[in-house]
Formats: sequence, C-alpha cells, structure tokens
Amino acid sequence: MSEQLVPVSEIQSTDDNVPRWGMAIDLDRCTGCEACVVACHVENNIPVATEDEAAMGRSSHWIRIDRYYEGTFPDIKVKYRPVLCQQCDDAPCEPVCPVYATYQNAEGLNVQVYNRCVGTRYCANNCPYQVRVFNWFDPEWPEPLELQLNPDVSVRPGGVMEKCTFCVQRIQRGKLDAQAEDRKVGDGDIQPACVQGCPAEAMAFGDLTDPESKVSQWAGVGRSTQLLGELGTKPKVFYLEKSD
Amino acid sequence: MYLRAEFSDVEAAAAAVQTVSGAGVDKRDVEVFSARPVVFEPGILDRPSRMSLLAVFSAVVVGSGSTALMFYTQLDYPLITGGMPLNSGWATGVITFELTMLGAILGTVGVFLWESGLLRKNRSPAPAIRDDVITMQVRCDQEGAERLVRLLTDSGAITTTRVEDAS
Amino acid sequence: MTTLATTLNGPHRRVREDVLHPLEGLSFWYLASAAFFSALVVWALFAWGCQIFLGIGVAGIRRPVFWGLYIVNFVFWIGISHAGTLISAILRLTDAGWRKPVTRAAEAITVFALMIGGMFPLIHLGRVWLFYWLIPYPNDRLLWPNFRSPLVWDMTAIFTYITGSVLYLYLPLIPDLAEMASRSQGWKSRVYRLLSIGWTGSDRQWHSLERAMKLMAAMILAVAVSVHSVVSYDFSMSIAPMWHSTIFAPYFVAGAIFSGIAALILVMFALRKFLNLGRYLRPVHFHNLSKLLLLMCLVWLYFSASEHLTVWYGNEHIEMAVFNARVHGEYAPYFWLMVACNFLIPFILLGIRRLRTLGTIAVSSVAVLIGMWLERFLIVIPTLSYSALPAAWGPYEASWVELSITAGTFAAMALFYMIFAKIFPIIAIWEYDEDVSAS
Amino acid sequence: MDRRNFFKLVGTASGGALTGACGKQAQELIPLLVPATEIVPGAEEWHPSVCSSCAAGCGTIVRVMQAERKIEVEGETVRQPIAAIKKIEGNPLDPVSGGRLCARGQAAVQGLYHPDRLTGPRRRAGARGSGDFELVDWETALSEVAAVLAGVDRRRIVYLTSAGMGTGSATAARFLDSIGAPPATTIGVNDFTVERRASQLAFGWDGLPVYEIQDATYVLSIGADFLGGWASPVFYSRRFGHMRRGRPGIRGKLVHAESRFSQTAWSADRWLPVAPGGEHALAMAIGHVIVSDKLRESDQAGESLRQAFVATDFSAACKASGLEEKRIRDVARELASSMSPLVLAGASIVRPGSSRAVTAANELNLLLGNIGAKGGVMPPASLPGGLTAERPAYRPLEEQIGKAEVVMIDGVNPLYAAPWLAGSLAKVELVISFAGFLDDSAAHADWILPDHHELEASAGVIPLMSPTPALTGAPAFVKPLHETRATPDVLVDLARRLDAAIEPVTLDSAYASLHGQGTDEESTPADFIDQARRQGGWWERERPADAHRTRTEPLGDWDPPVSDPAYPFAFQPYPTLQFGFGGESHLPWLQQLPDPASSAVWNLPVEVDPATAEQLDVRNGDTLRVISPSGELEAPVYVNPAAIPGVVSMPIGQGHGTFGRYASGQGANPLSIVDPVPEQETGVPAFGATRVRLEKGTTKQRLVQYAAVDRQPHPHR
Repeated sequence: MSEQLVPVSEIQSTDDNVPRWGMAIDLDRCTGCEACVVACHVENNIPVATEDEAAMGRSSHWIRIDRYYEGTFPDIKVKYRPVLCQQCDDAPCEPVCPVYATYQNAEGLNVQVYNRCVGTRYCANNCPYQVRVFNWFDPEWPEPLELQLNPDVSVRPGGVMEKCTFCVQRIQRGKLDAQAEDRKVGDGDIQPACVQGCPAEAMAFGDLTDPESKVSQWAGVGRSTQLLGELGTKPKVFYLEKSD
Repeated sequence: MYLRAEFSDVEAAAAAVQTVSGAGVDKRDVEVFSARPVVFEPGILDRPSRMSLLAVFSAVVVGSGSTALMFYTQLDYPLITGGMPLNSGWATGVITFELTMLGAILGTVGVFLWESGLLRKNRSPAPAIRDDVITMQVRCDQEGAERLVRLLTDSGAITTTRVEDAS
Repeated sequence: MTTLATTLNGPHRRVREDVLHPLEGLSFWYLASAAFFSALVVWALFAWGCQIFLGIGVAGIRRPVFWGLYIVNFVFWIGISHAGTLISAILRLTDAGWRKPVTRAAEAITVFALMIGGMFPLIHLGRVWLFYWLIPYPNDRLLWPNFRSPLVWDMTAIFTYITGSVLYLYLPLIPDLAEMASRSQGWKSRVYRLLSIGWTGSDRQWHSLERAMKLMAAMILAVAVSVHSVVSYDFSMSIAPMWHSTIFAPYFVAGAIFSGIAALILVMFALRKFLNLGRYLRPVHFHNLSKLLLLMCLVWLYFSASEHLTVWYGNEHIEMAVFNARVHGEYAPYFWLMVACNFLIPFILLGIRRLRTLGTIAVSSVAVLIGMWLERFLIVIPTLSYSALPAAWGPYEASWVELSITAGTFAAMALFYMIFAKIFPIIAIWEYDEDVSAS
Repeated sequence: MDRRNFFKLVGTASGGALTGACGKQAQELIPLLVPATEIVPGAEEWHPSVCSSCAAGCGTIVRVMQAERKIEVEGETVRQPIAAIKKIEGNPLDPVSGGRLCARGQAAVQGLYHPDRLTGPRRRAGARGSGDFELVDWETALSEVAAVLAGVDRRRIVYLTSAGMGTGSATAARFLDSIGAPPATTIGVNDFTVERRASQLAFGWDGLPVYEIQDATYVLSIGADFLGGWASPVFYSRRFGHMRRGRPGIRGKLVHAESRFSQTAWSADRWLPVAPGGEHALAMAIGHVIVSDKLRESDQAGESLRQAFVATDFSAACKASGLEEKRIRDVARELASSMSPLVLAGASIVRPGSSRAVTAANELNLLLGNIGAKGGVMPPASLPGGLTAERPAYRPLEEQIGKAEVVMIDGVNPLYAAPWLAGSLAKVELVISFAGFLDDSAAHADWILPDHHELEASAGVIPLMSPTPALTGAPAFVKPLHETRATPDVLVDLARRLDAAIEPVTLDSAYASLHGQGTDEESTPADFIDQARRQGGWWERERPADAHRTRTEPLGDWDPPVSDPAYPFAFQPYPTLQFGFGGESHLPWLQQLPDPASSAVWNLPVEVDPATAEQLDVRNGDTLRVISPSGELEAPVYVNPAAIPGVVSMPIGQGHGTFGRYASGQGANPLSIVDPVPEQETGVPAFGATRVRLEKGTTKQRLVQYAAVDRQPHPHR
C-alpha cells in the first residue's frame, strides 16, 4: 500500500540534494473554507472571471474545492477535497504538448512555460483532474487593481494555458534565502500560498525525498491516498482521508 | 537529322519499329508519339526503368534522416515528459513512417520527371500532339535516310517527312 | 484491327467536346453561386478574424470542453479527403475499368478536403500567430518540437498526405494539360503549356507516367490509412474516457472511407447534373459506388457496435458517464440520429435492391455525411464534458464564430470545386481514350 | 512559527528592510526619522497589521513592494513609484490568527485598490439614495458638518458602529462623550449581543467565552457555525485542526447541531439537523439526560441548575428540537462519557429565544464541569487598561433613530444589514457616513467623509475573542491612495471645531497604557512600544483566572414551535464565510468564490430541500419568489440535498443596491424581507424568525455554479 504511494519515477534524480516537492492534504482537518482558493488568487495574479465568463465555465481557479453530497437527509454527508495540480510524476498532460510548453523539471514540478504555449489545449483535455486553466482572453485589471499584482509571477496573455505551480516563485525564493545563509532549505521554510494560509493547517508541503519532512510523514500514514491514483499518473499530492 | 513517319494504327507502328530495329537502328533512337498511351507487345519497344528501386532508396534516406533528426534533437534538448524515455520508437515511430512514405513519393515523382525526359535539356524535336495518328521518329544520318524511308513506307507509314536538327 | 481513323469520329472526339465544353464561358448561375459561396467564405474569415483579435474566447469552447467544433470539423474533413485518393488508388490498383471517369473528380475532393481540414488545427490554436513553433527547424528558441506529441505526428502525416495527393492529382493531369494547350489559344494556351511541363506524348513519357501512377497508388493507399489512424491517435493516445481505445485507428479509417465515398457520390451527382456528363458518369458508376457505400456502412456498424459494447459491458464508472451521456443522456438525440443516418437509412435504401435507385443513392449519401459529422461530434464532445472527476463536468455550446467557420468551410469546398472544374477537365481524357480504344 | 515568517518580522523591525531582494540579505537599515509611509521599498518588506474585515481582529503581516501607479499630472499620465501592498498573511506571533487567514482576510487587499473607492469627501447633490454626490474638499466638508452639529441637540446624535473594538471605537467614544452625545451603538446584527448576554447569564462573564476545542476530545456545538461565518473562523479553524489531528493518537470528535447544513456541519462527524429555534430544547434535553442518568459528576453546576434540567420534559424537548430521542440520548452519553467534553454555543442565526438557547447550551459545560479546565471553557480575556471600557453595545434602535437629528454611520452598512431601519433613517435630518465606498447606507447619507482603508490607517484592535488579553496593532506603512482621512482624526477635528478638544486614542498611546499591566518582563516604555510595534501587537502570556458564577434567576422556557399555514416555511438568512453579513461583497475575489453550499458565483441562491423543490416543480437555477409578511424577493433556487424539509435558507451577501461595480444590483438581500421581532433577552432584531411562503418566480434569475450540477450516479442500462 504505502509502497505504491511513495512516488517513484524514472526521472528521479540520482543527486539526492535535489528535492522532489510534494504536498499532503489532511481532509480530516480541512473544513472547505476556501481560504486557499483566495490565497492562490492573491499570490498568482490569476484573473477574475466576470459573471458572464463564469457562466461559460471559464472561472480561473488553480485550486478548487470539489464537493459531493452523499446519502440523503438526515443522514447526509458531504465529501469535499481541495483539488490542485497533482504535479504527477508521469503526467498525462506533458507528452501531448507539441511545443514542450509543459514538462517535468528536475525537482518533480510539472512546469508550465507560458511563453512557449501556443494554446492547443491538448494538455487540459488529457488532465484527468481538470486542474489546467486556459486564458480565453487577455486578462484585465481595472485601475488601480493592478497595483496588487505580484511582481514575482508573470501575468499570462490570452490563448495560454496555466495551472498551479506549487508557487514556484516561493520555492525559488526559499532556495535563494537558504543559499544566501548557506544552509539547506529547512522543512517548512517553503510554503505555497495555499499551504501558508490554510486556517485549519490541513496542508503540508515539502520534500518527498526527505523521510523526516512533514509531507513525507503525512504521505506515509494509512489514510493517505492519491486522487485517481489507479490511472498511474503518480501524483505528488496526497490526500489523508477522513476517518473517525 | 530525324525521320518522321505517321501511322494510322498501332499494329503498323509496331511492325515499323521492328523492321527499323531489324535494320540495325538503335531502339534508343526510336520514339513514338501519340495522344494516348500506345501499348506495344513486350519486347517491341521496352523502356527500362529504375523507378521502384530509386523510390525505395529515397524512402530509406528521408525516413532514416528524419529519425536521426528526432533522435539528435531530443538528446540535444532533453526534456522529460510524462515519464517517457527521451527516445523511443513507440513515441516517434509514426513520424518515421510518414516521412519514409514522403521520401518514397518524392522519389517516385523525381524519377518520373527524369525518366520521362521532361526535365532534360537536349531533347529531340517533337511533333505536335495529334489524336488521329501515331507518329514515329527515328534519328539517322543523311546516307541511311533513303533506306529508312523505304522501310517505313513498306511497313505502312501514311507519310514520311525529314526533320533537320535544330543545330 | 483498330485504326484511329475508324475511331476518329467515334467517342474520342465526343469526349473532348463533352469534357472540354464546360470549360468555356461563365453562365449567370455559375457566377451567382460562386458569389454566394465566396460570401460565406468571407464571413467565415471575418469570424476567424474576430477570434484572432478579440481572443479565442469568442468561440464556445470552455472548461472542461477544451476542444469543440473545430476539431470535429478537422476530423470530418480529413475523413472526406479519403474519398479520392483512397478510392481511386484502390480502383487503380485493382485496375477497375469503370473507375476512369471517376478518379479525377475523386482526387480533387481529396486535395480540397485536405486543404480545408488542415486549416482547423490552426483555427483552433489559442495563439495561431505562433503556429510555426510546431514546425521543426533550427530556431532562435533553441527548441525543437516535441516529437512525442500526437499533434506533431498529425502535422507530419497531413503534410505527407497533402503533398502526395496533390502530386497524385497532378501527374495524370499533365497529358490533358498538354492537349488543352494545343486546343486553346493565347495566354490560356501558354498557361496550360507551362503546366504541362513540355509533355509531348512520347512513349517514354507514357511509360514512366503509367509506372509512376501505379507506384503512387500503392503509396497513397498506405499514407491515407496511416493519416486517419494518426488523426484517431490524437484521441486514443489520451487517457480520457472512451477516447483511450485501441479500436480507434481502424474505426476512424473505416469511417473516413465511408464518408469519403458518400462525398464522392454527391460530387458525381453534381457534375452529372451541372456539367451534363451523364454519358460518362453512368448509373453503373453510381451503383458500383453505392455497393461500396453499403459495405462500409456495415463495417461502420461493426466497429461502432464493438466500441460501445465493450464500454457498456465493462461498466467502468468513468467511461459509463460518457456512454450514458451519449446513449441516454443529453447527447442521445444526436446519437440515435447518427445511428439512423449511418446505418438504418443507407442499409435499407441500398440493401434492398428494389429500392436502390439513383435517387435513394443520393439520399443515403447525404444521410451518411450528416451521420459521420455527428459521429465525430459524439466522439469529441461528450468525452470532454464528462471527464474523470464529476465535479469538473460541464456542458458545451458552440458560438456563432464556430458555426460561421463551419459553414464557411462547406462553402469553400463547393467554391474550390467549381473553380477547379472550370479550369481543368474533370474527366481524364487520355485515360478515357485508353479505355475506349481498349474496348 | 517557521523561520521564513520569523525573518519577515525581523524585516519589519523599526521600519527597516532586512529581507533583501533575490535572497541576498540586504542589510540597509532605513533610519527611523523617515516615516514608514515615505519608504518605497525595492525589495519586499513585511509589516505587521491587523485585519478588520470582521470583528475577530486577526493579526496579519503585509507584504509591501514597489509598484507603479498611473496618475494625471497636468493632463498627462505619469508613472509614480509607490509602495504597494501585494499580499496579506496571518501574523505567526498573533494568538488569534497564528499565521493563518481566512478567505475574507486574504481578499482584503482588493478593497484597498478597488476601482470604485471614494476618493474624497462628498456632499449629497441629488435626492437621498440617488447616489448622486458632489466632491468637496475636506475643509468645507468638516466646517459645514461641524456647523450643523453645533446647531443640533447633541443628545439626539446616534452613532452607529460595528462590534469591532479598539483605538477607533475608543476615540469615537471620547468624541461622543466630549460633545455630550450618547455612546455609540451597534446595529444589532453581527454584533454578538446574544452570545454576550448568554455568557453573562450562564457564567456571569462580560464578553464572549473562549472555547478550548483544541484540547477537547468531544465537542458538541449548538447553533454556531464557528468554522464558517461565525465570530472568529480562523481562530476556531486552527483549534479545530488541532483537535482533529494535532494530538498523536487522539482525534477529537465534533457533533454539530444547527438548523442548516453549514460549514461546521459538513466538517463535523455528525450533524444534528435541529429544528429552527429548537436549540434551546435540544440543550435542555441533553442536560436532562446527563443529570438524570448521572452521566457526569461536576461541582460547577448548582443544585437549582441541575433541577432545572431534571424538571425538563425530555420527550417534549426532543419533539421541540425536531430530533429523535435516540439520537439525543446517544449524543448525551458520548458527550458525558468522553474524556474532555465541551459544548460550544452561539447563534449564527438569531431567533427570539437565542439568548436563552445559548445560555442553556453554555450551561451544559457546567454540568460537564469543564469551566477553566483543559479543553473546556475559558472566560473572556479582557484587556487591562481603559480600552475595553468603551465597547459599543446594542441599544434598541428604532425609536432612537426615530427621534434622532443626526445619525453617524461608521464601519457598518445598516441599510443592508438592517434594512428595517430604512424608514426611520429616512426621516433623520442629517446622515453622515464614514464609508470608504458608496454602499447602500452611504448612498442615503447627506455627507460622506470617507475613512482610510484599514491597511492605510494606523489602528489598534482588540480581538473579539483571544486566549489571552490582546491588543493587535497596525501602524500605518503605506501612503493613503486617495484623499481620504482616518475617521478618528476626523472626529478629533470635528470635536475641535465644536470647542471640545479631545486626544485621539492612538496605537502608541494604547500600547503605552498597557505598559506594565501584563506579566511581561520589565522594559522601558519606549522599548515596550517598539517591541509591540515590531511584533504587531501586545499579547499577555497569562490567561485570565476563571471566576464564573452560575445563574440564580430562572431561565425562561424555549419558544414553542410556530406553525403558520399562510407562511409554511421557516426562513433563515445566514452569514456566509465569504461575505459575512455582506461587508465584503464588493471584492471580485469573493464574488467569484464558489459558495460552499451551492457552489454559486456572483449570485447567491435560495436553498430548498429536494421534496419542496419537487412540490414547487423547480430545478437548480429556476427562479423562486420568497414571500414574507413584510416583503418578497426573487432569487434563483438551489436544491440543497442537505436542507431540512420545511426550512428555507438563504446566504447573506448579495442584493446590494449600490456597493461598487462588482456587487451593485447582484442578486437579492434575504434580510430585506425579514420582519425583525426583538430577541427576548436583548431586544436585538431576531432576523431568523421570519416565516415565508414560496412561489415560482416570474423574473429570470441567473444561477452560475462553478462545480457541476449534482448528478445522480449512472444506471447500468
């Protein structure tokens, strides 16, 4: 069980200084409060979809809360889970891109290179999690809203695919800070916006190659599962299922 | 110089070709013009061709060339996608196949253009295309001409004319 | 013994008159319909312009249906393109004599359908002005295309196919061009002469032409099959429900031939009517083709049935969502209409001999075209709108842009064909000659 | 706290920047004489601040970086480099937020750069509510307002404000006192008057009890959606997370009783769908079981209290609560037999009997004997020094406003959150609003004196509830974007013009007043203040000792279940986690945030149960007309599979007449059809007591759902 859950990859770097970023989400802590959703928007300059756009199914969320009602009143329960890019080791979205706009980098991030993207949208079709977001138009921020834009994150033009990056700018920043103080990046030094903001502290982010890291610890427990793991995409996001 | 003889039917033309070649004229100096394909019995006026061979050759060249390009480029800029190996026949075989076929097609057309003589510069003069007669043209020298005219008329030529070289 | 003199006043002169007659003069109706079709094409181009300048968002595609009518049309037109080459190649290889008046008409369809179909992947791009990034050439981005992507496979396949079929159409045209040159005067003559690249009708030329055509036929056949397989790979290589299927390649090829034949039959009806070539496109041609159509109809049924049966019996919930959407759900009307168009109508009308008339053949061809378009639609859309996670399901609705462009491509087909038939003899004169003199 | 955040805070020390660009620790220290607001940092800076989106008062840290602002300088646009706020995160040192922040708090920055902010003081030009104003300069505005105030009977000034407490409310109190006006009053909605009263009755405490759920093993929460729109969501979400999985080997269980399948309900292990108004009965029933079955020994409950519970008619109580007896017995047993049980009580939806319900629920804790115990109930941590004294409290408003000459509106939007005040407010001669946006109430004002955005102002906030006494502080660190003025300054100015000079309560003076009050080690006042500014607040380490006294006077009985054939459905408007009581509806980030229950964006639906929907033959997205004795509204319907049959819920947040381009005219305001019967103990409007009837709507309403419409599993046919 856990053996199958530990992400193994043909591309696992031999150099063990290279981390493999992963995330674990404890659904037993999660309250579905959507703080992560807004945190992500604030951090990543994600354009706001107007009501008309939203009505066309064009809301842009890099992380969303899927919720399913189960049973009927009064014994009704609801299953909900935050769904973001699962950063698969064997990501179905990667090979289908004709221009290498998306590929797996050495740290196991499923990177999206906006400048290379020509907008075939094949990757989005082939993502079973539907976490890829397309820019249908050039984004707009009525003045002075653009003052809030995060300078560390590029603003994507229309016709380009985008998605959760595990806040790669924060990862970069964390590594540089560590470098400047010549130390290793400590567990918890780097937190994507969603993880940082989560009020119930239901999300853990870190290096999966480090068995001591919080994320490895969480990913190892019995409740740990992977979303649509049976598809063999080897996600690096682990869900700790609810249980009483 | 050339001799031109016009025949009203295929059999006559065929007979003429045989007599002429029997008289020691090289078949390469004999040409038959018609508005539609004229089918002689095999052995009368065969035209050897290397089309198939060259087509295969060109197919192999283009196919393997493209494959080599893919191999080189993917090693040159190694990006991992979907956990696939950088180079695998599974992932690129289709392209290899398509470009092999492309090579074959281009080869065929190229050879066609060459062998049909459409590309050649030094071409013998040709009669205007007429759909009512088959024209046979033989290259010969002044002294042999008399004898050939006779042979052609005997083998049923309607008319025979002499054509001087353009040179 | 067959002398040319005897046949001189025979069919040869007539075929020239009949085939070359339509090339002269422009009737009012010709111009009117040409204007109409051009208008549609211009409108489609305008729509495309809007999409480029305002953003791809003006089209109806949305999450999760990231591919819409554009891809449907792409597959459909590539399918149609199998009319020509495939048919004429098969017939040429099997040396079916009755093919001769048909081949050129068919091969022309192929070329135009490919030109149109090949446009759609571009129209569909989010940043079409960067389409050339898919082409492998040494560039300042120091990056080559990802040859592992089915889209790049697609590009090479279609490139090969269009190159092949243009040449395949052109080679047998050369002798006729030469003849046209000798029959026309002035600039026309010069143009035809130029196009005929100095064809003199020498036996050498005839030999290599015949040889080349035989070889080409074989190759085109292979390419055509591979092209539509590759088109199917765009879908079957992805792990989307009811796309990730091994049956897709042959399924698509069969479907392509199916729709191709239907298209050919319709075009022949048009030629027969408007260019009054009744003497050459004889009922026998239609009947032979209709038998082919009937055969492909059964083949289609066989593939389609196996596809759906497999999914249904497996009862895998992710795929069943798509299956049910097609068979019981919101796409059911399209599904059953497709079944009627692709199976019931042609099977009944063509299967029962007494019912098989030129009229019913035309009707079933139209039905098949509609049915096959619907089939493409049902393959592309439901899968996307019912993706693996139910929370991400969503509907699709085409916008005016997609509809305009779709309509425009059909107009473009008609327009191209009209122009072609106006410039070149739609029946291969020399082949027909050959046929006659052989008999 | 993790080292990254630690660095941030060092970075904010004395306005200097220590976290440098590209990770190089740029060691430049910006001298203190340069006020922080004058610094345009090249590299990022993190400043401590406090979130004022709700009364919870979460301590935050704010990321400031350079940005270019386009401004008009004689006709041509020039790009002016300014220090812009990029992101708000929780302050890891803060006992309330603990470094975390909710959706509303995260989105607050969008209010600062909102395109529709009021750029300066305005005087009404057209009719009231026409939203037609003219821009004036501050001098004219203040002098004219002062002139009017000079003329009126000061006792007839009504100052409406929010439940938020801190330097702002203190200054306002001084102002009102100095000019002889009655103290400020809240509007009775979203001010936790009920919970305060209940805490008063049950424990004799002045302020909200603090529930230690993080150490509890079994939490029964009654009536409070404490993970959603109630009091302090971040504070309790953190504690909830810890309760669930924070302790090795121990997983706390949560049972939630509410008349709605709320955020808390769906996070709970079990939901008790209690009938609207049945909370009191439920509490009594559970108490009855605990006492009469002797499930738990406790010396905290007095005899009279035990008797009250014993005397309860169990089956009647169960009936009134709308739950089966077995469920209630089970819960009571589990609760009492758990190691450290806790009952968390509140009223997300206020009903006539709410104070009593919350009191009874609170008193279960006495039966469980967990007051002051680990994982039990703690007394409110009231701040030493003068600040706590001037807490704005609710005083019945209709007649006040009825005879008021001047109404000042500061930090609330009564015409949205308490629409029933519209009538009386319309009669008032002079209405002054301090709103930063042209919201529903500002549109009805004669003068708008726009306040700074919270992120531009310097303020100290007393959290609604915190484990230890706390004053969270936000020094000003960015230049105000527009010609706005901090309301305290405006009040001081007005006081001066009315010859009643007052000293504003500044952040520093507040800190100074706390110096030496706490148990922290000795330091000079200067160091003390600097320390507080640097870490973003002053937080006492010691928690207050619990000195509770139980109730002697009897508590009234629960309200009998009402049934009205003309209006068959109970209607409960509820505060949402994204909009609260509609205060944040103007932020596009929150407008496009899928509503937790219905996944609706840009509009909020009426939630009905499937059976009712069947009856009315409506589907998701169809329009429903909700008719109450005092009004009607039309809204799209969401068929909520978890809705209690016969109970119609509607989230609060939409239906603003005017509130910026993103909220104006979106959807309907459920509070607009409420007839507010007074809550029995406190008199606040019980907005959860309205009954309605439903009809198919006539207008076309739009329901945009982000998530796919809930579908049935696929049959194998």
